[in-house]
Amino acid sequence: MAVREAEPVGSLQEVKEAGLDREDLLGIYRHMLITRAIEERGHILYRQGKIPGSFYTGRGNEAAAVGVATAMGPNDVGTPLHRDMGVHITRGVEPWRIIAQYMGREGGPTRGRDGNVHMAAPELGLHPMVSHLPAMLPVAVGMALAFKIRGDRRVALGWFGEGSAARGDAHESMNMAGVRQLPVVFICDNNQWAYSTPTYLGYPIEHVADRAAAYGFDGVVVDGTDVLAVYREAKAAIEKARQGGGPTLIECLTLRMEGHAVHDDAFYVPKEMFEQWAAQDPIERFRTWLRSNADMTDDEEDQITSVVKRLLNDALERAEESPLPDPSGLEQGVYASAEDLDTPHHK
Amino acid sequence: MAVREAEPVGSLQEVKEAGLDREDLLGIYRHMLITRAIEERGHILYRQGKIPGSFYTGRGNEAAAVGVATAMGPNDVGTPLHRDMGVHITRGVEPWRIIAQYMGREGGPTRGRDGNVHMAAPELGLHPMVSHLPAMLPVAVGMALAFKIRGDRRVALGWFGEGSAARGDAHESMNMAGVRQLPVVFICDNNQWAYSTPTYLGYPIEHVADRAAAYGFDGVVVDGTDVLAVYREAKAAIEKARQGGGPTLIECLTLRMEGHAVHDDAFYVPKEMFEQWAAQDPIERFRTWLRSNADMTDDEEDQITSVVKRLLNDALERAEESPLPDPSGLEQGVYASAEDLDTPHHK
Amino acid sequence: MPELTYIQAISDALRQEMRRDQRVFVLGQDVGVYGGAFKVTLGFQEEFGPWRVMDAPLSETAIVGGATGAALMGLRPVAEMQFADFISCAWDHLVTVAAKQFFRGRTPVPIVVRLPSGGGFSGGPFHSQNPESSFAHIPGLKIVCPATPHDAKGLLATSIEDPNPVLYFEHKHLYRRIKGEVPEERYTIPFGQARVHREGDDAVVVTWGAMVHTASDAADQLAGEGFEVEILDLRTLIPWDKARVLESVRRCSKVLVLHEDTRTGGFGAEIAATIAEEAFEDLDAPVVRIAAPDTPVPFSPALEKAFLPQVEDVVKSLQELAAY
Amino acid sequence: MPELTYIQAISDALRQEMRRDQRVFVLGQDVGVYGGAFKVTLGFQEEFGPWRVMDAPLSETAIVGGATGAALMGLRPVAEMQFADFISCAWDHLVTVAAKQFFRGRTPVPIVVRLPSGGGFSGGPFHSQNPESSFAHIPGLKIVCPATPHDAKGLLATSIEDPNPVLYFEHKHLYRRIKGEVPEERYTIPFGQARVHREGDDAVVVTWGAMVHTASDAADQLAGEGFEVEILDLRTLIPWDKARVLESVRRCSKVLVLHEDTRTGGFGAEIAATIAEEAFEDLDAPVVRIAAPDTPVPFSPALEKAFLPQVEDVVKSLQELAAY
Ligand SMILES: Cc1ncc(C[n+]2csc(CCOP(=O)(O)OP(=O)(O)O)c2C)c(N)n1
Ligand SMILES: Cc1ncc(C[n+]2csc(CCOP(=O)(O)OP(=O)(O)O)c2C)c(N)n1
Ligand SMILES: [Mg+2]
Ligand SMILES: [Mg+2]
Repeated sequence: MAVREAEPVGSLQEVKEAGLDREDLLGIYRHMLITRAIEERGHILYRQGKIPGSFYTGRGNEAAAVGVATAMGPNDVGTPLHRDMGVHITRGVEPWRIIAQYMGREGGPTRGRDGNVHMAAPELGLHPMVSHLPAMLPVAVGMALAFKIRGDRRVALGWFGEGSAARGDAHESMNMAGVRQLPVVFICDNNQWAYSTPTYLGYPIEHVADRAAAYGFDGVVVDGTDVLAVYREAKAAIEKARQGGGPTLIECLTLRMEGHAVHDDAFYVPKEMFEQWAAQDPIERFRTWLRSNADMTDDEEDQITSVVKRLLNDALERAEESPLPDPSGLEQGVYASAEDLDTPHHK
Repeated sequence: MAVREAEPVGSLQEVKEAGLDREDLLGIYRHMLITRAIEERGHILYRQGKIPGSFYTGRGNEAAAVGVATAMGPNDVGTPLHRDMGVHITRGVEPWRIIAQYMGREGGPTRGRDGNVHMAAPELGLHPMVSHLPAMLPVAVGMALAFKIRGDRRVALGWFGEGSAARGDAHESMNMAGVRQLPVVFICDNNQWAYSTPTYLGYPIEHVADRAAAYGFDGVVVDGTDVLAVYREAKAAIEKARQGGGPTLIECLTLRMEGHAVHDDAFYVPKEMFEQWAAQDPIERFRTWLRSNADMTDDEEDQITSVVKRLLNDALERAEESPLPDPSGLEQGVYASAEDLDTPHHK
Repeated sequence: MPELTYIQAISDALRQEMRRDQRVFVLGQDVGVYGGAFKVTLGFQEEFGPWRVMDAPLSETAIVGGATGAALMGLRPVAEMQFADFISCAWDHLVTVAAKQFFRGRTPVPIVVRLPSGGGFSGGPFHSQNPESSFAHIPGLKIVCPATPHDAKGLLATSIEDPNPVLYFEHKHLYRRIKGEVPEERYTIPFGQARVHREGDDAVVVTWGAMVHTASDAADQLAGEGFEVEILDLRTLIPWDKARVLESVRRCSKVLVLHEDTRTGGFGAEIAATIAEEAFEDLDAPVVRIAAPDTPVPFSPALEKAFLPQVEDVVKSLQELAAY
Repeated sequence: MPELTYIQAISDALRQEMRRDQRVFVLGQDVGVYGGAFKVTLGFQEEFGPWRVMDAPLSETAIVGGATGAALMGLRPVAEMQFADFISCAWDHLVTVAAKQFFRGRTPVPIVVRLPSGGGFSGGPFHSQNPESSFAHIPGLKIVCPATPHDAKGLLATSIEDPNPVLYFEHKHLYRRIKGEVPEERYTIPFGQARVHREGDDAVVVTWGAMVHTASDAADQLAGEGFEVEILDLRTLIPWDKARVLESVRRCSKVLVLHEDTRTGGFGAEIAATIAEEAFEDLDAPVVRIAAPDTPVPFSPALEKAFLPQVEDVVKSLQELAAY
C-alpha cells in the first residue's frame, strides 16, 4: 500500500473512458475560470474596501478543487476549505451569493454571520468549514459513518492542507475511517506552504499521502495542476468508497500562488518557485490541452470568457443589492428549533 | 524504514555485550518481582477496603516496564503510565511511597492529591501521568525539545498504549518530534486491549510501530515479555536519540493479564488468549533464563524473594503510619510560588 | 410505576428512544460488548447491532466530530464519554464546530453527549469533575443536569429530540444511590423549567445535580428548627429557568446558590449575578454561593470530603441566612 | 520615555526577557522568519536563532503540551497562538495537564501562552473571540489581560517570571490603536492589582482589556453631565483584585461590570456575584453587567457592531445607574 504517484492525463480518448464527454470538459474549464474570476474580483473588492476582514484565495488550486468536485456524485457531500472555491462553483453555488458572503450581506450563505469561504450549501452537499483546521475531517468521517449506518451509497469528502495534516484531528479521523472502512475520501490540498511554513517544518516525510499506510488505506499523489488527472483519481477513489472499498487519501500537489491571505506578500517563498509553478498554471494548462486534444475553438473560448464575465458582473450587482443583515435578528439565530430540522438532509 | 521485529535474546554473552553484568541481571529480576508484588499487595489492600477509588495493575507488563527503565540513563526522563509500575521501581521510587499513594496518604508522592500510579518523582526523572491518554506524549516531546535547545545529552521517554495511539496527541507529538529530530523515544505498551476494545477496533494496521514511518523515524516491535530484548531495543533507541539520531517508536507486545481495572473481570478476552500468554509470563520467563544462562542459584532466588517480601511488609507498615493529608492545606497547593522553582530540574 | 435507579432510568430511556427512532445511535468507547464504562448500554449491541451501538477508538475528537457529521446527515447520535472529564479532549469540536454551526450555516446539529460526572468516590482529579460551567458559557450548547430518575429519563428523551448539541451530565454518584418512580411509557420534560424539589418560603436554594440531594438533607435538618427552605432543581442550565428562580427569590427574599463544580467562574456566579441584578429590591440578605473550592478534585477521601460541599456546609450557610 | 504602541510594547518586552534570560524561548506557528501572525517576533529568529524562536507545525496540542514539557525541564516557554480562538485546540492540555500538574506533583509549570484576542475588525466567529472567562474558571491557571502599552510590557515580564501557567490575552484591536509611554528598562507589574484608569466617586466600572477604553470614552461623556465615573482596570482576572473592587464599590455604591466576552457565564458574573455577596449593604443599585450577547462573534460589520459593547451602551447604562 505504498503511495502511488498518478500519471498525467493524455488523450481525449482516455478522458472519455474516465466518463467525461466534450461538454463536461468545457464545463470544467468554465468552472475553473469562474473560480479564478470570483477570487480575482474579490481581491479588487477587498482593495476597494468593500470586503471587510481578511481575504483568502485558492489561486493555483483551481484544478484540484474543480477536478475533485466534478468527480462527486449528486448525493455525495463534502467540507471544502479556503482554497476550494472551485468546489462551491462546481456544485452550483451561485456566484452572487459568494460575493454577498465576502461582503457580509444578508444574501450570502451565512447571512453575514461568517465571512470568506466559510460557507454552507447543504442542499448541494456542502457544509461550512470552520477556521480551526482540519476540524472538518472528523465531521466528514461522521457523515460517512451516517451513510454506512443507513446503507446509503453516498460518499463524504474531507479536505485538509498539508500544514493542517499535523493536527490531531487528521489522525483521529483517518484512524476511525480506516478501522471502520468508511466511505470517505480525504483530499489534501498540498500547496507546499502553511502560511509561511514550508513542508519540511510541517511534516518529516516525502508525501502526506504516505500516511495513508498508517491507517490501512491507499494514498496517491497527483499533480494538482492537471485537472483531468485529479478528476480521474478522485473518481476512482470515490467509486471505490461507494462500493465499500473504504477510504483513500489523495494528495493534490500545487503551489499556493499568492500569499497566505491578502495581507501577506509571501516574501518567504523563493521567486523561482513561483516562476516554475506559474509555468504550469492549471487553467492555462487545461486550456492548452483542450485546444490540442478537444479542438476547443476561438469561438468557444470567447463564449466561455464572456459568459464568465457577464456572470461576475451580474453577481457583483446582485450582491451589492443585498442588504446588510439586520442586527435585531442576531440573538435568535443561535439555537435551532424543531422546524429547522425539516430539511431534506435531515430526513 | 519498515517496522522491524526484534529477535529474542539468547546467551549471557550477548547480554553482556549489551552492557549488563550479572548483578544488573539479578537487579532486573528483583525489580520485576517488586513490581508484581506491589501490585498484588495493592490488589489485596483494595479488596480489604484500604485503597479508595479504583485500582489498576500492569500484570504482564513487568518486563516491558523494567526493561525500558533499565536502559534509561541517570539524567533521562520519562512519563510512565498505569501499566508501568516497573519504571517507578527501577528508577528507585520507594515502595512505601507507592502504597501510601494508593491509600491516599500524605506520604505518597502526590500527598493524597491523586491516586493510583498517577505519581511523580521528578528527582528521579519521572513526571506524573494524567488520566487523559496519551496527553503525556506531547509533554515528553517538550522535554526532549528542552534538551535539544540546551544541548543536553539527555533523552525523554513517553509511554502510550495501543488504544490511546488513536488519539490526536500521539500524532501531534510524533510529528513534531520527527520534524525536529528530537531526542525522544516513544514506548507503546501494546497489551492488545484498550479497556474492552480489541486492537482491530482501535487501529487498522498490523503494528502500531508501523506508524513510525509516517513520522520519518524507525519503528520496532519487541516481545514485551522478553525483558532483555526490551532492554536491548530501548538501549539502542535511547543511545541513538542521545547521539542526535532522532526518535524511535518501540512497541512492546504483551497481553494485559487482568481486567482493565480491578472491577473488570475481562469476560471479553478469550480464555485461550490468557492461557497462551500465561505460558510466557515475563517473570517466569526471565527466571528460567537466569537459571539456565546466568546460573542463578536456589539461594540467590530465595534471597531475592525474601528481600522483596520484607520490602513489601515494611512498605505497607510505613504507608499505614503515614497520616491522611490535612484538608486545611488543600487550597494552598494549587499555585506554585517562586520558591517552588528552586529545584534541580528547574535550574 | 416501577422504581428505578437513576442509571436504570437513563439506560431505559436510551433504549426506548432507539426503539422508536431508527436515527438514534450510540457511539463511544466500549459501548458495545462491554456495555459502556457504567453499563448504561449493556445488551444494546445485541438488540441494535454493531453499527447502531458502535465501539469507537480512543478518540474523543473523532467521536464528537463524527457525531456532528452524522447529525448533519440526519442521524441522531448519542455519544458517550467514559467520564465527563474526557470531554476536554473534544472541547474544540463542541465549541468551534457543533456550537456555532447552526448560527453560521443554519444546519442544526442534533447531537447528545452523555457525560458521567461528579465526585464522591475517590475518583481523583480526572474522574470526578463537573465541567458543566465551562460549557454553559458557550452560546449554542444546551446543558442538562438531571437529579432524579424521573428527570433523567424525561430529559434524555428531550435531549435526543432537541435540534441542538446537548450535553447531558449524568451524576455518577447518583447512579445507584437514588431511586424513584419512573413511568414506563415515553415522556419528555421541557428544557428550562426548574422543578420544586421541596417547598418552603423562608429561603430558596438554587441548585442542580447531586447537590439537590445535599440541599434536601440540609433542608430536612432545618425544618426541625422551623425554617422552611425551598429547593429549586434547575434541571437544565442552558436554558435556565430564570423566571422561576426570580419568583422564588421574590417570595423567599433569601437565596443560596449551591453547586458541586468549583466556585470561581462557576455557573452559580451567573445565577447569583442575575438575581442580584434583577431582584435586587427583593433581597433581604446577600446572595450566598456554596461551591467546591478552587482546586482540582483531590483523590484522598479526607481531602475529597473537604472539597465537596457537605450537608453541614449548607446547613450552616442557611442558618446564617436565617439569622441575617 | 518612548511612546510605544501596545503591540510594540509586547514585542519589546518579550525581546528584553529573552535577552536577560536564556531559558526563555518562543514556540509557535510562523514565529520565525515570518515573525508571527502579528509580527510580534519579527527579527527575533535572527537574534536568538531557530531553536529559541521555533516554528512549530500546525499543532496547538503539541505546542502547549510541548511547552509544558520544556517548562518541567527548566525552560521558560512562551507559546504563541496565532489567534486566541485556536487555543480551543489545546484546551485539554491547559486544563488537564498544565493547570493540575503542580497541585498533583508539586512540579511548577512556568509557561506563558500569548493569545491575540478580541473583535472589532470583522474577524468573524473564529478570529475575534475573548475566551478568557472559560479559562478563568479552571483552578491552576492565571489570566492576564493588559489594556495599555505600559501594562502590556510589565505584565508580560511578570507572566514569564511566574511559576504557573499564564494565559496572556493581548487584545488585537488595541495593537496599533493604543499608544503610551513605556519605560525602556525592565519592570514587572504584580498580578492581582487593579489599576485606576480614571478616578471618580459616583459609580465604578469594573472592566479589562479593550473595554477599558470603551468605558473611558463613556465616562468622558458623562463627566460633562457632572457624573464622575471611576474605571477600574482589573489587568489580571486570576488572581483578581477583589479588595480593590470592593473598596470602590463601598465608595461609589453603584457598579457596572463590563466585558467584551459573551454575557452568560462570563467572568463578569463572578465579579458581580462577589460584589453582591460581599458588598450587599453598600450597594445603592443593582450590580449591572454589560457584555456581548450570547452568540458567536458575527462577521458582518453591521452585526459585529451590535455584538460588541459600544460606548453608547455604557453611557446609557451609567445614566440609568445615576438615576437609580
Ligand atoms: C488549528 C488552527 N491553528 C492555526 C490556524 C491559523 N492558520 C490559518 S491557515 C494556516 C495555514 C494552513 O496551512 P495548510 O493546512 O497547508 O493550508 P493552506 O492555507 O496552505 O491551504 C494557519 C496556520 C488555523 N486556521 N487553525
Ligand atoms: C482521553 C481518554 N479517554 C478515555 C479514557 C478512559 N480509559 C482509561 S484507560 C483506557 C484504555 C486505554 O487503552 P490503552 O491505551 O491500550 O492502554 P491500556 O489501559 O490497555 O494499558 C480508556 C479508554 C482515558 N483515560 N483517556
Ligand atoms: Mg498549505
Ligand atoms: Mg492496551
